[in-house]
Amino acid sequence: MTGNEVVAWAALAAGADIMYGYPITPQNEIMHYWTRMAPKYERGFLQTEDEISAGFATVGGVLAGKRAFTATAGPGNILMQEAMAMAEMMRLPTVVVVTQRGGPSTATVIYSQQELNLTCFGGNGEGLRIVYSPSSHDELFLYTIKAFNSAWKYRFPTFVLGDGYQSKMREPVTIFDPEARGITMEPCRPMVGLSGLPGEERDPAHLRNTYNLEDELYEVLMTAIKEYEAIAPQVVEWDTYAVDDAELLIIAHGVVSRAARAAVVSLRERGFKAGYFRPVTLKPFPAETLRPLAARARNLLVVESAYGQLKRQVQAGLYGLETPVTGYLRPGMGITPEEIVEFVHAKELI
Amino acid sequence: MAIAAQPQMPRVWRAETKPHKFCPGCGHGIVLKALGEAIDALDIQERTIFGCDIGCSLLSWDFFNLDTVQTHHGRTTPVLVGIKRARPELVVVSYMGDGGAYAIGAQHLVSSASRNDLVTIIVVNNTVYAMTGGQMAPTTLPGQKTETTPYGRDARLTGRPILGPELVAAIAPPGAYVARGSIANIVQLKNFIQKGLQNQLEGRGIAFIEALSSCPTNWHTNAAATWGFVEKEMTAYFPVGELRTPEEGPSGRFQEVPARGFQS
Amino acid sequence: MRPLKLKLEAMGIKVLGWETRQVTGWGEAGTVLHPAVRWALHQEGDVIIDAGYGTAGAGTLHLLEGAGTASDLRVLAVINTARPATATVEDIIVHVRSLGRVDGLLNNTHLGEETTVDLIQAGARKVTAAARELNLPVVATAVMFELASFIGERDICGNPVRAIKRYMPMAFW
Amino acid sequence: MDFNLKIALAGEGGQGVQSVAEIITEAAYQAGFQALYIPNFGVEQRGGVSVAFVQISREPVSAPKFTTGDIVVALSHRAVERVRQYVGEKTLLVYEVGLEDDVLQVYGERQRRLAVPALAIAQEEMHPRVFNVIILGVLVGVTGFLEHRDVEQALERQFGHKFAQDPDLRELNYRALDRGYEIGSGKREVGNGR
Repeated sequence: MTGNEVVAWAALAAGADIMYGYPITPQNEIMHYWTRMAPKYERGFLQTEDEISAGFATVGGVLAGKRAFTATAGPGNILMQEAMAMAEMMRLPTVVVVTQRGGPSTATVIYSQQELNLTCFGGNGEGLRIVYSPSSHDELFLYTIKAFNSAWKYRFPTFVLGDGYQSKMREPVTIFDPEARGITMEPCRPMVGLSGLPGEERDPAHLRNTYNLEDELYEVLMTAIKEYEAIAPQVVEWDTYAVDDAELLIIAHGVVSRAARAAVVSLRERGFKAGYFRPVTLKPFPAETLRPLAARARNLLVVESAYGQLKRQVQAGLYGLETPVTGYLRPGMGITPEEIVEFVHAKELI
Repeated sequence: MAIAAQPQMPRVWRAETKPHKFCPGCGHGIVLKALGEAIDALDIQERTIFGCDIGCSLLSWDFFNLDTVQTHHGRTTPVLVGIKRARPELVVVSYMGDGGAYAIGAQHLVSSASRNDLVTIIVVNNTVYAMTGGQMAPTTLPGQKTETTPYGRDARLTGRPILGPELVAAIAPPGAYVARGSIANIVQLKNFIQKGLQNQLEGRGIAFIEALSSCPTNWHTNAAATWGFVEKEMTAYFPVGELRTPEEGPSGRFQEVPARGFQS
Repeated sequence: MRPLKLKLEAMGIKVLGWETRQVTGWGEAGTVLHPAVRWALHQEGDVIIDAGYGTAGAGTLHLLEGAGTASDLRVLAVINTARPATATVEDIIVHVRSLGRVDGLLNNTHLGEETTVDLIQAGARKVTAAARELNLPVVATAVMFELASFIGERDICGNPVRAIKRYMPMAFW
Repeated sequence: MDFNLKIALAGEGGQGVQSVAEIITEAAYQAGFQALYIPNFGVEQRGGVSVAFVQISREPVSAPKFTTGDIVVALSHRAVERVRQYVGEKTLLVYEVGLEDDVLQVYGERQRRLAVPALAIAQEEMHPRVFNVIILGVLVGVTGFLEHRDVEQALERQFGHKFAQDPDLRELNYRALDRGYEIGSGKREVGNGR
């Protein structure tokens, strides 16, 4: 099936209660499949007037205690950030599936990895989010389910950062009932509409995102930041291949990591000591794991369909290390294994 | 001990956060009193969710013994629509100023009206952006001085005031309830709001109530001039009354059509 | 004034206004009025009203009960000729006329820490010239304590000097 | 065995290249291979040349697109030019025979190629609508790694609802598949996966 179909099935399997959405390519088929399935499984859907509304309605859905989600891309992701900033401030477990397309502006409806910055750090805040970057349909399924669990467990807005290729390509996928695999869905609890007469049997829930004093905001933020830092080791995920003796470490995320891995296989077949590292979570970023691997390598190559968005994260995470970092940076372009191998040789990285 | 007669607070008001922090002469307290009385009358405190916007309306974030969420500027209706769609048994009240309703959040109002969302929207119209210091609002009257129209609003350059209830009445499908009340008639205003809540309880459609209100702080008016502006100047432009009852169809062009689709 | 409220109160001045922490979302910027402000003119003792700037000018006083009838209320236009909008005699006249009721001018020409005696005196000349045209008195020239001794009791135009300590830098704006 | 077959198909909208890609991907998956198909979607899909990328492998497929195809199919004048970037030295270029001049002009005599008289067969022997199924048959024939049964099942999945309405259509499609298969199997040089 296509990746968009995978996401719809994953949301269904995760027990998502309601989706709010607004059409944008290449995300549309997530809504198409969801709206076909939703009535059969008693799930909700609302097509809103724009992504601002879709984002805020998702906020409303989680406030009401439901596993609510939305999906978007590109310019829609920009509009979505307003509501996600509110979710970040108020610790609301929203789930957003992003299918990256070319940018900036309308650009292409096809594909890119240019929404990394926006998804990890969008909004007027500190980027207290969880961002998963799957690379296959099996992972798209798994991490969409996981996104709901991480969101509700840790209470930070959670994103599945896919892309147009993953949305549109067809490849085999195994879908499953999470229970059957021993995955227990994190329970949801409402933040408004609680039982009991407010003011008499309990205090009313008075939820706000506005504060009066610098100090007051600082305290709220630092509490959230410390919690984020505390949970980061539990959340952070990565994938490696042939890293133990790697002289060249190729770093990529999402669909591009497939090409990076294939390039490493191809280089290894010809006797070159290449290895591969993939951050599965872009936020939090697995810098601690990457550091010793990078320190051992002679060269690092960051490969991405963007102009340095991942590379910047890598360099920030490895600050102080002397291993040179090169980028094969192709904003908005798909990347094949052959290109990477060719680049490695052309730049004499190995 | 002699106690001065205190006006009765609605039951749903939260005593711990009173007296409230609105300016002297502000209309918010009166609108929130009308809302409180309407909630009391319908006995829906336990299942009502109150949402407030940015602007002076946010000062009501801890006003009631109601589960409350303070949202972003113009975004209160989408949040509450999101809640309502997820939990239809709840009663949701979306409370905001004219800037949130008619400028930055206008698309949400238009779309909620078209969808006949089961939400009760209350818009406090005081003709200015008050929290930010008295700039021109979508409802500023032609000729009215504000901080961004220091020589008076020139309708040729900045348009005419938006008629919110008229807009909603024109486009909302049958089942909608639309009215404009005024703080100058709290009994009528409470009645309108109560009907608006009732409309949601009965699942008939959207309820939209605009309340003409006052902002002496930004109008720089004394009590007499404040009331004069609300009762004479504002009502001349914004007529008070019910614009739509649930039995009526939209005032704009509208034709009831059966569901239809493409021949397959 | 909100950031200064507690400090001024420690000096024995009663400040009618909210403290920042009391009002959600207003920060230093909101124009929320404390109910006591409405009755300010009914307080005992000297009452100083900072009406700020704005299109309403002295019209802001409408918010005070009794402003129209208080016999000892005086409205002073505080002029800093170092500000571009009131840098010339003509501009001062236009500005003061736009304010509505004004009973006198106060020369408050300064450039913060960089204020000089010459600057204050030049300001005094402009304000005095404007006052003559407006047929209003100049009630004083305000001089920070550090410079007051260089000017003496009267400025170059003969207006009385008021030595002042500047608190507003401690306010947010 | 190292087996990673890369096929790019290009044609005008309506020529059915995406259907061919989808069916062959589905058939390969049913036959136990890893398969990945991605259309060249986007603005181009309206009015532009429609391109489909298919990869079939024993191992999970890596990047969704590729630099050079093992087989590249061009079904229209514009497609001949459009697929140029995917055609390498060893690529087998499959094309409608009517495009012979275009192909020679762009790729020269030395390009490995297979001209298919699909248009004529469809129009004269069958029906214009099975044009793409003939091409599908050619691909199955030329690669030789798929059983007839797998392809027929995939055809059923794709067109079963139409076959149900008009049983003659099934027979027509199967004939088109066979006819293409004959042409393709005569040129079997690549993708001997089994």
